[in-house]
Amino acid sequence: MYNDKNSQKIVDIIQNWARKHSIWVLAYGTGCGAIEIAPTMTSRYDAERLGIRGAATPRQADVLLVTGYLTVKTVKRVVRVYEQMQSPKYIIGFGSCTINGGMYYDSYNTINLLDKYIPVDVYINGCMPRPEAVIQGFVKLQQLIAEGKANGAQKYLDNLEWYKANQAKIAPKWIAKAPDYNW
Amino acid sequence: MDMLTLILVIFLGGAIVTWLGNKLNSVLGDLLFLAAVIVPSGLFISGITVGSVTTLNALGLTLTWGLSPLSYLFSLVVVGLAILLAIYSVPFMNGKDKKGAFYFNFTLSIMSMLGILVSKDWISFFIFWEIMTWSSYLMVILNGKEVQKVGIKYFVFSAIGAYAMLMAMVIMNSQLGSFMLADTFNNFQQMSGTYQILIPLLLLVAFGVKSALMPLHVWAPGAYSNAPMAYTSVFSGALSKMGIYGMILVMVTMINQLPEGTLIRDIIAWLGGFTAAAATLWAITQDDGKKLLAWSSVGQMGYIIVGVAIGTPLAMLAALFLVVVHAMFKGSLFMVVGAIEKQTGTTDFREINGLIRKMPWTFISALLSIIALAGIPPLAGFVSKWMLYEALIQNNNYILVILLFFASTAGFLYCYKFLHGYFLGQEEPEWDHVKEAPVGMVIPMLLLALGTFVLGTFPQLLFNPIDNALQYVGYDATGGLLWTDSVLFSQWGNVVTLQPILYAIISVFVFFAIFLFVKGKKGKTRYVSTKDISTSGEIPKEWENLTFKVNFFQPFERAIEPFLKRQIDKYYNAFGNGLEALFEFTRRVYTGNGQTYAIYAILFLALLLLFRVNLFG
Amino acid sequence: MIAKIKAAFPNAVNKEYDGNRIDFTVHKDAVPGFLSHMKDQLGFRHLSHIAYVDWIEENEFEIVYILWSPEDKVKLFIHTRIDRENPVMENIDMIWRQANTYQREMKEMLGIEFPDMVAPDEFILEDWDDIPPFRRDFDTLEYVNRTFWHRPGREDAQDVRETISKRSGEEIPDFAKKYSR
Amino acid sequence: MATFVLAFIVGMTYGGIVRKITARVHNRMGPPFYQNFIDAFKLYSKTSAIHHGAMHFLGPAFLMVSSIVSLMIVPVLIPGGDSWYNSWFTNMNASGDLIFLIYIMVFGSLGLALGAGQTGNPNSSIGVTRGLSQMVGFEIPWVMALVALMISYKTTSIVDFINIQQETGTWLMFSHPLAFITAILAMLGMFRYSPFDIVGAPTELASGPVSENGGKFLFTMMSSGSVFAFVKLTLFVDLFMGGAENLVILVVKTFALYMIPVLYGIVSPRYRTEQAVRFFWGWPTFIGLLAILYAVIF
Repeated sequence: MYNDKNSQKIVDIIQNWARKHSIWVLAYGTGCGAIEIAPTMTSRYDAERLGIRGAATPRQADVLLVTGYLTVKTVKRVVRVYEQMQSPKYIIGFGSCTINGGMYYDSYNTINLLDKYIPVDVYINGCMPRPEAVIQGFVKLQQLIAEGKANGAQKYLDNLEWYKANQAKIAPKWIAKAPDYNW
Repeated sequence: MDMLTLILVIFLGGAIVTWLGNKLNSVLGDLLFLAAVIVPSGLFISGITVGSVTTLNALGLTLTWGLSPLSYLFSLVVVGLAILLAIYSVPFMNGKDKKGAFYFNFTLSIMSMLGILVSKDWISFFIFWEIMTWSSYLMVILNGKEVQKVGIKYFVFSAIGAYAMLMAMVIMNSQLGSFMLADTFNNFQQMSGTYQILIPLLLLVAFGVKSALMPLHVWAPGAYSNAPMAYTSVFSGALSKMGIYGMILVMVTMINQLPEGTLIRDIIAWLGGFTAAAATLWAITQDDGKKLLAWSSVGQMGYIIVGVAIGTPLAMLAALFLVVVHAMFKGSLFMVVGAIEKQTGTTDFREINGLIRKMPWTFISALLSIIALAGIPPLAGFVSKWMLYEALIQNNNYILVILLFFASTAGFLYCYKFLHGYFLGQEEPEWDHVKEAPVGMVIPMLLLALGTFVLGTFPQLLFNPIDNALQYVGYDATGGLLWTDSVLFSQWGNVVTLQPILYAIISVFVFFAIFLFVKGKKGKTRYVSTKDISTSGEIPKEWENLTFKVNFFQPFERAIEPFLKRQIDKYYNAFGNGLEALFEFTRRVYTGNGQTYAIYAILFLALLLLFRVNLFG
Repeated sequence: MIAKIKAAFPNAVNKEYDGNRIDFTVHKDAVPGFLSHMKDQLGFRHLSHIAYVDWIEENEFEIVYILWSPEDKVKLFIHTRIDRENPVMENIDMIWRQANTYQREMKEMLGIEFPDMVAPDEFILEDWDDIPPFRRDFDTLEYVNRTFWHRPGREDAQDVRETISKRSGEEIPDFAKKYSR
Repeated sequence: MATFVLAFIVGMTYGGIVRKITARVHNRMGPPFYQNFIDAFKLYSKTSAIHHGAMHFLGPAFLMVSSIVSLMIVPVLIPGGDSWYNSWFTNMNASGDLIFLIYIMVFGSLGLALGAGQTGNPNSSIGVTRGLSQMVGFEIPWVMALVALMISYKTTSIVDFINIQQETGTWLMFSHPLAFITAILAMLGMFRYSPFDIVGAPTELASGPVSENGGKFLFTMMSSGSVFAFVKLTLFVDLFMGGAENLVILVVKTFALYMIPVLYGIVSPRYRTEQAVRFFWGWPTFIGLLAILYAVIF
């Protein structure tokens, strides 16, 4: 009885409910968006009532907040941090810089499409979205988790070569040096 | 030729033959050395029965030897360590120079230790004591480093101890007319008042030097860390226990009869407590494994001395138990340091790290001995610590309990520093070549470590010999009163039952180990090397060593800064300079021309005449 | 102040601006001597910035050392010209330690070589395989289209320069025309 | 087994309530009180986990061992009390006493420290050294308070202390106020709330020793942490507030005690390590000495 279809479903529902209500955020402040996270966590908007709490290291985090424009150097570090997180993990892209490169779209070292390098679950528009928009993004993520559709980790694992090829396009030497990602 | 003399002669002969054998070729030397140590030890265990006395009158003196229950307990320690260390030192010493000298001194010191334990009269006691000092001195300066600073310091202090003992013996003989231990102890009262205080003090100085009591401990760290590691296990495991053996004899027989005996006892107890605390603080600041363990042995001796000085049955039980257990885990720890020195060539914490996966068995034995050293429940260290604290509280010297407690809590710091220093931290490519220590070294280590494990839950294996040793010395039986098999009582009736605790610990540990293991069974829990850590996305470069080693307890050291500045060495240096000034003055007295000597002679005669009246009047 | 500098370095050409700013053009080889003299004797203790300009038409790079003397409250601009084909300039980080950072940036961005400068491998650009990006003959847009992807649907975005010039009726300078879509 | 479940639930709810109180002090809503349970379950339901070797894998198991064994030793309810479920909670109470308890508590932190050391992460090693130094700090006043009690009542076993308080009717808190104050000051160091949270200082050390643990390891650590908190609180209640007849009284007393370090923690900034150690060797030790003197005289 244990591993037949619907009992597994029930377990998933409960697990997703728990994952929905307790999201530990690793804020990777790459750009101007990091300043928005402070008001969302503190008293005026208080993300903690939704169960959202900061996590100190990628090993303990569930969500990776990419909060701004990504240069070639920072994309390498973001990918590395993403790979260090534990498996049901999600990514939220902040602001227009992660969506289409924003005003730096034609700069020689700014990444235009984040989801070519890492699977992004939720984008929040705005040239640095206000805390309300950030909370809205979190709620959207919670809905995705509840419906079980937030499987960025699985997507990354399935077409790993494609992601690695894209990453190697902008950082050939670095990819050779990075430890392998096989889980 | 009685069994005892036979054993001692075999030791002596064995030592010389091994030294010669080593001159021919080293393998023969090893075999001879093993034979020279193991055969007599085996004979000793099987052949010798408690109480058999043999007399030997050589060069006009009657030397009587015999094994008392108390010395039987100590001989257990000496013989056990000797056998294990012999097995350990053969692989330890191959490839090193001066092997012959090492074997010679090793066997000699084992013989001398057994001799001390066996001797029933002060003459043989002193002879063996001197041989022990000599052999250990030669061992300390074996590798020739820092001979001046460490060797001489060790020898000067041992000489002070030896002369104090000699003086006490001569006075006793002149007063009581016999050299026999038993006689001196029994009719101790007949001596006049001042001698009754002088002799125990002199003997305590002699034994205090050997067991590194605080003011006399200066030689210990240098000597322990400078001798080759195989020998230091015996050095700190058994040799310093001879000082304790002597102290127990003096404490129990002489000081008990003294009216102000309790004052001396308290002073010694406080000295022991202070040694424990100060040595632990010094151990925390050390950066070299050998020095750290040397200071920690001085600290542990402090515990034993406190137990002996308190003198209640529970405290004596704790002290004797700790004597044996300390020999075990300290011997095993020094062997661990020896194995690491052999495999990596250095024992400095700052250089080595991440050996846990390369030397797993050494790590397990180090872990078990550290847990025993720190006195954490499932292992034997806890039993002695618990009894010691109960005895101290019931004997209502409370501030000493706090001091000892501080020492043992601070002990956790250097325990962790030792383990972290060698085994944990980043795994560096420069140490990839390190392999597990040879089998001959690992087995003795593990045996001693497992010994602490067994004694942790079934202490009665050791309590029986301790019990009849105490009865021999004059305490009433502590069997039913203070302990039954694996249950400890204190005078107030508080109980610690060791077996159920061990079973609870093991069962919970196994349950949670399985709990953690099962969850990751689907292959999702994987091993990740120490280079792949969450350093905010940066990949540490090869030459970047991220291990946290230097200034390991910097904040704690800053907290105890005022204490560390006052060093005992400064007082000794000042004392030394004072002596030199004195000698300078006396040198000028010998001016070298005849007239001054003539005047001295006349002056001396005048003095003699002056005093003749009342001195010999 | 100018007299004092003139006395020390007669062949330095001088241009006077408002009260507290002095400009000097010095030949490339005289720069280290000039700078150390300024710093030690004349009190220009502070190296505020090292600017660089790419004169592609005259096939030269221009490096401007900007010094500041706190006592006399005077800013000193020292201009030097170095050849563009194989740009080499003496390293001055022994005079001011922070010059090292500026020089490493110049090395990566303009490709100017500083022979004995201590510079670890990469500073700003990692894995960079194209010509130094701040040279004017480097076509940024073409590089971006080659290396990065664009989110579709951005083509109809109006070009900022054209809308402004239409609104204000001002003519776009020819060198900027190249960039309008 | 029942004690473990009770300790787990009470410990976790206390954690949730503390988060709510700290939130209210920052005048924000704060998570629901059962938030810790959700966090724990989410951590356990993580599908992938990493470890850096055997000791790191077993670190949380060591911690769990010491929290559960000390849970067994400390009598949760007054033995022989009238409530029907009293017999569930008296397991192994007779087989250990105070000194044993102090040492068994250290067993877990040593195991965790070894695991943290093996990860190779400098943050965790620094966190461990700070934790050990702080432990040496607060151990002294803590032992002084205990010794003061032991002297005056000539026993070291906790069950006897409860019986004494039952017979004499006065709580030890009032008959030995000095010892109680020292114990409270020492308790501040035990719970590692804000003035003494140098061990896992989130900003400096990225959560210190646990910085490399995630998923199920963190779950075990969180639960053993809450069980530890419960054990320490019940120990305090047994020693100073006369034990608890039934669960309700137990919860009330432990919660009152728990508020002291929490409220003190919320409003005070973090100490440096040597300041923390010096703090514990300053006033608390002095009051401890007075307590011992007081116990010796009366």
